[in-house]
Amino acid sequence: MIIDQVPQRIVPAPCNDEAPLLDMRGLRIEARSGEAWHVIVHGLDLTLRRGEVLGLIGESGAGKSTIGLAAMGHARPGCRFAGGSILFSGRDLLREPAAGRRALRGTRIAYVAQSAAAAFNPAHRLIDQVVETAVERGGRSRVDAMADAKDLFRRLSLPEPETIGLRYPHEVSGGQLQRVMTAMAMVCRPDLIIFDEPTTALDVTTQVEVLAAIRSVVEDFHTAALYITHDLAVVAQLAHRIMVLRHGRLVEEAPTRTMLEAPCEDYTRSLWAVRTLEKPAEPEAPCLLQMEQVGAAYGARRVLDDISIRIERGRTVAVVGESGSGKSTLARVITGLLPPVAGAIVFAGEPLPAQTQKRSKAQLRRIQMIYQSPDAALNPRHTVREVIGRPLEFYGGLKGREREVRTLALLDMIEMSATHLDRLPSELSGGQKQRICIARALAAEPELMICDEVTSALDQIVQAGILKLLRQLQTELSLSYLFITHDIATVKAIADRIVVMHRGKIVEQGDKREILAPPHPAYTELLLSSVPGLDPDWLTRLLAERERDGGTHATSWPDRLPKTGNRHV
Amino acid sequence: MQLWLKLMRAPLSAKLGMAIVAVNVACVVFAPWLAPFGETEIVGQSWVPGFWGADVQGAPATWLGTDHLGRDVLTRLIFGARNSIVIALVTTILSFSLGITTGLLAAAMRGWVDQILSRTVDLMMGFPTLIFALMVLAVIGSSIPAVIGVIALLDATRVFRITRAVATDIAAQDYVEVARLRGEGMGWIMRREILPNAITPLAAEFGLRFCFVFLFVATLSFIGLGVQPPAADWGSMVKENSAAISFGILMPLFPAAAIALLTVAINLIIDWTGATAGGVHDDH
Amino acid sequence: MSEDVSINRRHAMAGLGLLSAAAALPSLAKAQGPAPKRGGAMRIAIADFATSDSLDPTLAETQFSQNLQWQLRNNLVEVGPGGKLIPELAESWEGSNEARTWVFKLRRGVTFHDGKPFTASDVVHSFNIHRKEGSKSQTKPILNQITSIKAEGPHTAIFELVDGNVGFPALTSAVGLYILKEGDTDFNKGMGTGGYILEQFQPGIKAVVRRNPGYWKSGHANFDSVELICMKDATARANALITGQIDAYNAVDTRTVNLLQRSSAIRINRVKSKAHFSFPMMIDQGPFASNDVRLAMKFAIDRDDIVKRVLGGFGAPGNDHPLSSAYAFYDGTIPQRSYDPDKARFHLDKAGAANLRVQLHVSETPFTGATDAAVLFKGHAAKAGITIDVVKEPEDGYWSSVWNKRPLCTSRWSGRINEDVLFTLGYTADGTKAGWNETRLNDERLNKLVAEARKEFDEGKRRQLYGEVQRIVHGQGGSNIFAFADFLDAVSSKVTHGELSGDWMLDGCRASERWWFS
Amino acid sequence: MGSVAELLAKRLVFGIATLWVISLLVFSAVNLLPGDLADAILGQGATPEAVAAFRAELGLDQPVASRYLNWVADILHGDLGRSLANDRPISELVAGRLANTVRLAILAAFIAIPAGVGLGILATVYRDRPFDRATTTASLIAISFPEFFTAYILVALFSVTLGWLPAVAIETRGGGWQQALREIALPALTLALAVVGYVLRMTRAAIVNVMAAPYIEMAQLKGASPLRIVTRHALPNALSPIINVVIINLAYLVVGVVVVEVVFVYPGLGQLLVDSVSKRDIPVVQACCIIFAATYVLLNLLADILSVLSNPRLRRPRQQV
Repeated sequence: MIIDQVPQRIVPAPCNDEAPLLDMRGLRIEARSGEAWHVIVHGLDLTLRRGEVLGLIGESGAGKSTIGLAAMGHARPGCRFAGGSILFSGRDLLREPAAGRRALRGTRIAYVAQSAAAAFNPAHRLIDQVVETAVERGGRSRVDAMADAKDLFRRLSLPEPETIGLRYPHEVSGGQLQRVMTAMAMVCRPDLIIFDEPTTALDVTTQVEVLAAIRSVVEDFHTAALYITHDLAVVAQLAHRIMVLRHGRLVEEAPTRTMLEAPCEDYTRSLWAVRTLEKPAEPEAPCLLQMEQVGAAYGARRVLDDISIRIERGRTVAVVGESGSGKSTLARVITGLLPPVAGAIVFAGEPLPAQTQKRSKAQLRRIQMIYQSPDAALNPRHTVREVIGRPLEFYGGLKGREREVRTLALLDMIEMSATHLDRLPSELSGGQKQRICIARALAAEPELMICDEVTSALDQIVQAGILKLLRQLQTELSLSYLFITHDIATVKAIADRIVVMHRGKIVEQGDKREILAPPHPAYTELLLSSVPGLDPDWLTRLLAERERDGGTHATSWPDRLPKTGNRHV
Repeated sequence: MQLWLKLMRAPLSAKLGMAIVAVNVACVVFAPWLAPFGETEIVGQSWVPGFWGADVQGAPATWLGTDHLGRDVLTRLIFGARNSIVIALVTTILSFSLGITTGLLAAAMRGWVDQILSRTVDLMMGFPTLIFALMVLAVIGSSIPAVIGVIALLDATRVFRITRAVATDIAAQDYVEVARLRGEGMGWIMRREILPNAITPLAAEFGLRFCFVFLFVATLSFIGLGVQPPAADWGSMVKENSAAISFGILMPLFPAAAIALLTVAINLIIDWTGATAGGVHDDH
Repeated sequence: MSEDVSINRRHAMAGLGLLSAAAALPSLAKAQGPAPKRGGAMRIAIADFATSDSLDPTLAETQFSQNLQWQLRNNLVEVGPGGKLIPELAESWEGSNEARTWVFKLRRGVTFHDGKPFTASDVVHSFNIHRKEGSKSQTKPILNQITSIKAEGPHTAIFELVDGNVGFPALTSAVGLYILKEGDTDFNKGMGTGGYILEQFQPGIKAVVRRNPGYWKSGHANFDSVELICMKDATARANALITGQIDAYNAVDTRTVNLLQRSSAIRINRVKSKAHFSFPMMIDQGPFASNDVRLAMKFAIDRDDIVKRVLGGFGAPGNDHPLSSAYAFYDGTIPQRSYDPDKARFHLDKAGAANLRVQLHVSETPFTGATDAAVLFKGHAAKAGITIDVVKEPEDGYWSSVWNKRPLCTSRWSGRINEDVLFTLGYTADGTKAGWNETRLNDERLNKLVAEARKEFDEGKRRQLYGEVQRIVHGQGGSNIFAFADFLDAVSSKVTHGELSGDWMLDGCRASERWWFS
Repeated sequence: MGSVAELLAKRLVFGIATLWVISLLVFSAVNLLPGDLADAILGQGATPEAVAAFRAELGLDQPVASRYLNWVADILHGDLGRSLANDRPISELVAGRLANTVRLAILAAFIAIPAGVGLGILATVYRDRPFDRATTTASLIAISFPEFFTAYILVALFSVTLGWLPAVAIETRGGGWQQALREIALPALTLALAVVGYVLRMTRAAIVNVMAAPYIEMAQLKGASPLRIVTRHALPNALSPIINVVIINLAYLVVGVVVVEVVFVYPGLGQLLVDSVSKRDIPVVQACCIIFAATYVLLNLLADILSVLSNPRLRRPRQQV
């Protein structure tokens, strides 16, 4: 156990007297789009002292990752440094020759990437990658470095610390990989570690473990860190100080507690916009879709078991669960892409044919689906006009002028305009793309919309917009939603009923208020308690609580569920 | 206009490539007007040097000298561009039509259609290309349409594999699932959903396959199955005159250089369009 | 040569008239030099070969196997330079009974490679291989005239013929009629009486032979060893000779002849041949039934143009009959037919066949450049108002499915041993039966003339008879014979030889036996 | 390793099926060609009588199906049969030539593959620098020269002008292996030049493809040198396509060298096959085609196995704990 008897976290104040470890002055970075270069970081100043953890927070496009990489003197292909200085313990990385910069990397400045699964080389064993820098460039013996790595594995509470390094990346779960990567960063005892969204790709239950592990080693070794994230609640658990960035500019900078308790800027507040939404309770309504003891399988592997769900007209059922819980499979079963092996689905009083091909055009029209990633769900070669126009033509037989009028009406409904008609998806923002997906679904005049993680790829403020839009459409058109998500905040904002799923089974289901209020079954409890709170002491308190409740389950849940994070579908 | 701007901003290498291709296209279109002599006109002794040996007595005024029958090499090159490029182009278009259609079908239908098509292609690829061509041409006779047909068929197997690989990835995209869920037919899915997104890597492949076809036609000419005399094509020009190389005569280098230049030019353009990563150019 | 051999001169001379035959062109041929020298390893590259080559004498032969056969084996009679008959395993011969009975006296003291003495029963055996029932031999048709072969003692063989044939001794010099050892069935062992013994034979790759130390011909088979190497590519052959990897090769690419001649280390042997190229018309088919149409076609071709452009000038224009000046009874008095579109038009109009349109079937199988020749012909004929559609046929299977089947196609004839064989096969009713008469010519007078000449011992009368035959073919035949090709061999200047024989390339396929290193 | 064995078994079964179908196809194709062996060998002198006699001797008068079945029966007894054309055992005809073909392929591969992969790696290390541009352009030129022309140029240069190497590979007797190597040098070099360009370009493309992966950026951020990034971090993940292109080129070196064989008078299988097709010598054609197809099938199998072995994900599929 790494979290010992510290009930209340004591933040050690970084010493102010010594020279800053990292000092960026007027940093300007440009990126190329087509033939032109435009500025993406506008003269940023940033100071980091030894042992200090600085949180960088902002939405996508804020330039936070670019700044993180700049701290290592690295610019991604298509980016370039255009001005300013980056002093790392007195050396200006921008004026240092390539070999000099390289000498610092890995040894004195280390990097922990967002997706450990992608950032580990699939061709080599973990231990070889962990000790590579120490052995090749740190001048340490392999035996020594390996012993150290194993010690770090132990400190980071990885299972089987002696042998886990012998595995290949694909043999280790996402949360564990993220900790191995932290060990890799640590092995040379760097002065500075850049954490670039290290927990974003993880399930909430796993995220807790990784956060705890990172915090413990950073504190143990008194390492300075830049912690980059879009989630304020997460960064609040680690950072001494937080900088809010937007469009490559500083919005606000303050010590963590100050930032949370009294943000100066409205923008900062909008970063937790979704948390403030809550759908009021609604009365019961007639049933639209009923699943009775449905089971599904990929080949011999059973992925859904005994699923009974009821969706009412004009209401929202939220399905929550971690990755691998079967919630997306549920959507495939309803749409007929994965015919069930057991049970029945009744839609509007009629049994629904199991396979998509067997369903009538009308049946297909009445159930529409919206996907997690609008990028993947929109054909990059089709304009908005084609995307929305096709279902109008296909189902409604609308042509020419009629179709145009209806398309414009739909665009208006999703708060977009005629100017977008001839754009390709690549010319739209993420939120706009998701709205187009919604419009395409609406064009079919459906009764049930299946929303598969529709907001999880979006920034908070955009999420809030989409959720509001969906709620509004529901009231106007009396739509039913099956809302699949892993995010409890979203659930609160949109759901009437909640279904909690785990390993292909329903753990618990019921009215939203009922489910969100204790007592919960153990799994629901774990899921709900792992959602970070907007409170710097949340993690400390949670760990202490779990410790008190008999201990081991806090850290061992993810290890007992090795499949999380690695979906084999 | 946008296209023009894009072309103007292309790197030097791509511009060079486009210039060479433009010259070749001009030769194809305007051969009779560009060529100083007739295609089969004999203008002098065989293998008379061109501009580098203008002082040789009795040499006709030719830029690149004469070939083994005393025909003007420049003229033959210009007319040869016609035969070589048109044959290669028609063949490539044919092989792509066939390969793309079957490849898309395999990717979109999956299941047994995919199995049958893929296994057939595997089978065809297990057979040495040149030998296959030789046998088929022996059966049906070596006319230009036959050569085009045979090469197109052989090449279509390669196009099939690439199309299938690219299209299988695309067919797994959500937007294709959206179309399936909407109830769209297979034709629409292949044509409107998958094809437009597969076209970039396939276009890159088109350039490369065009070059390979070009070389293959030249090789067939070498064996005596390609373009028949007295029509000019670059492959046969190299072949007919290659004996002269051993005697230090440079003439066969010109058609060979023409082949190389066009190949390099096309690849420079492909490199620029940046789609090179799409292809699995797995053979010759 | 062969000064130790006595010939029954009367019959040899009278029977065949040896005055002309293949003549080496003086400008290129090497004059006869000093006596042959022994030694050295000879390497000859040969263009015409097949992986199916074998030493089975009944199978059709490529130049490669023919050269190899004559390294290993002898005939009864050999054709020397100038078409002269030279006694080989037969010391002399005599015809009697109106040339129906032929007695061959065989050479004594000749042994096979394994030491077994050569006797008359070997001769009987060797001929019967071709004659036997169900034989696939191509020589069978010309041996059908034999009614019996008898051995009279070990050194006399007697042939009885159906009908008189003064040219019979010459026939025994034919390709395929090698003398094998009696009882020898594994032909590929190469057993024979020849100047070399087989060491290695890889069909389609090469053959290696070493000198037969006990060879009976003096001054022949001078090399210690000879390697025959298969080389299809003309450039490869030239390169190999230039770089000294070989000492001689056949079928020189006409394009590079002049370039090769620049080198002092290389000599080009140019020999007039008997081989002709033609576009045969079947006279019993369609428009070609009219002799005016045939004449129109013959006037509508520019022979000189084809000789120049297809043969690179290494050949001679043909005159619509199959004899070249390399044949003994070539009639030079027949006026050379030349390109005359107006005359062609005249004959067309006469036949009422203006705007004639015919299909010419062609492939490169008969000879390299056949397509070129056809395309040139098309151009020439267009000026006479004849439209020729050139139809490309596959090279494989050309002889079996196009030649002798299509009314107008492309053909090549290698030289034949004498006029009798040539005309009998190619132009008589018997030839039609044997499947060789490609024009279906069936002229009573011609049939009679050929039969008469066959029995005529008097040379002057034979010349007369064959002269008329040539005129008939020239005037009424369906053969549009436009060219005779020269044989072109390239040899290293280290190689010496006597007068060259012109019935085949490489000194009648006997270079290994006749040449030596200087 | 279970998956490897399973894959191997599956591919092997499919390979054998392929060979069988190819033998069937080849047999019917050759039978479809106009004319048969008797016509082809007898040529212009193929009188009906001679052809009929020859056919009977060869067994060509038997029905097609029974000839095929006889052939299959012989094969199952391990007997490749005899050449129809010259009655030599096919195993004897083929063995020497196969050895020649393989010898040439191996030498060419020894030159081309290390050179192609090595230069491809260097081109990625110096990506977009002059070295990269020079090698990629040179490789294009090498690819775009017809093989026979490369051959003639090499001969003109190394044999005719410089006199270093023999112009044709005619197995001069004596001289030992050095002489043998000298004779095979130019054909091998010609083939190598044809192949090296592909291998180089594919190696480069495969590595460049991998260079966009996050773990390459990670390696940069760990401070690895460019050479180490390419060789240690990128190359192992690009092995599968590289193995594929190498194997396909190996197959090409075995089955696609007819032209080089002709130009250098090199007695390999390709010429035998072409010649046998034109002579309609069906048993020999069958044998050659089966050898070629088997080469292709086996090499592909090898490529699959190597790809699996080079990829830990496939080599060690994740066990369900």
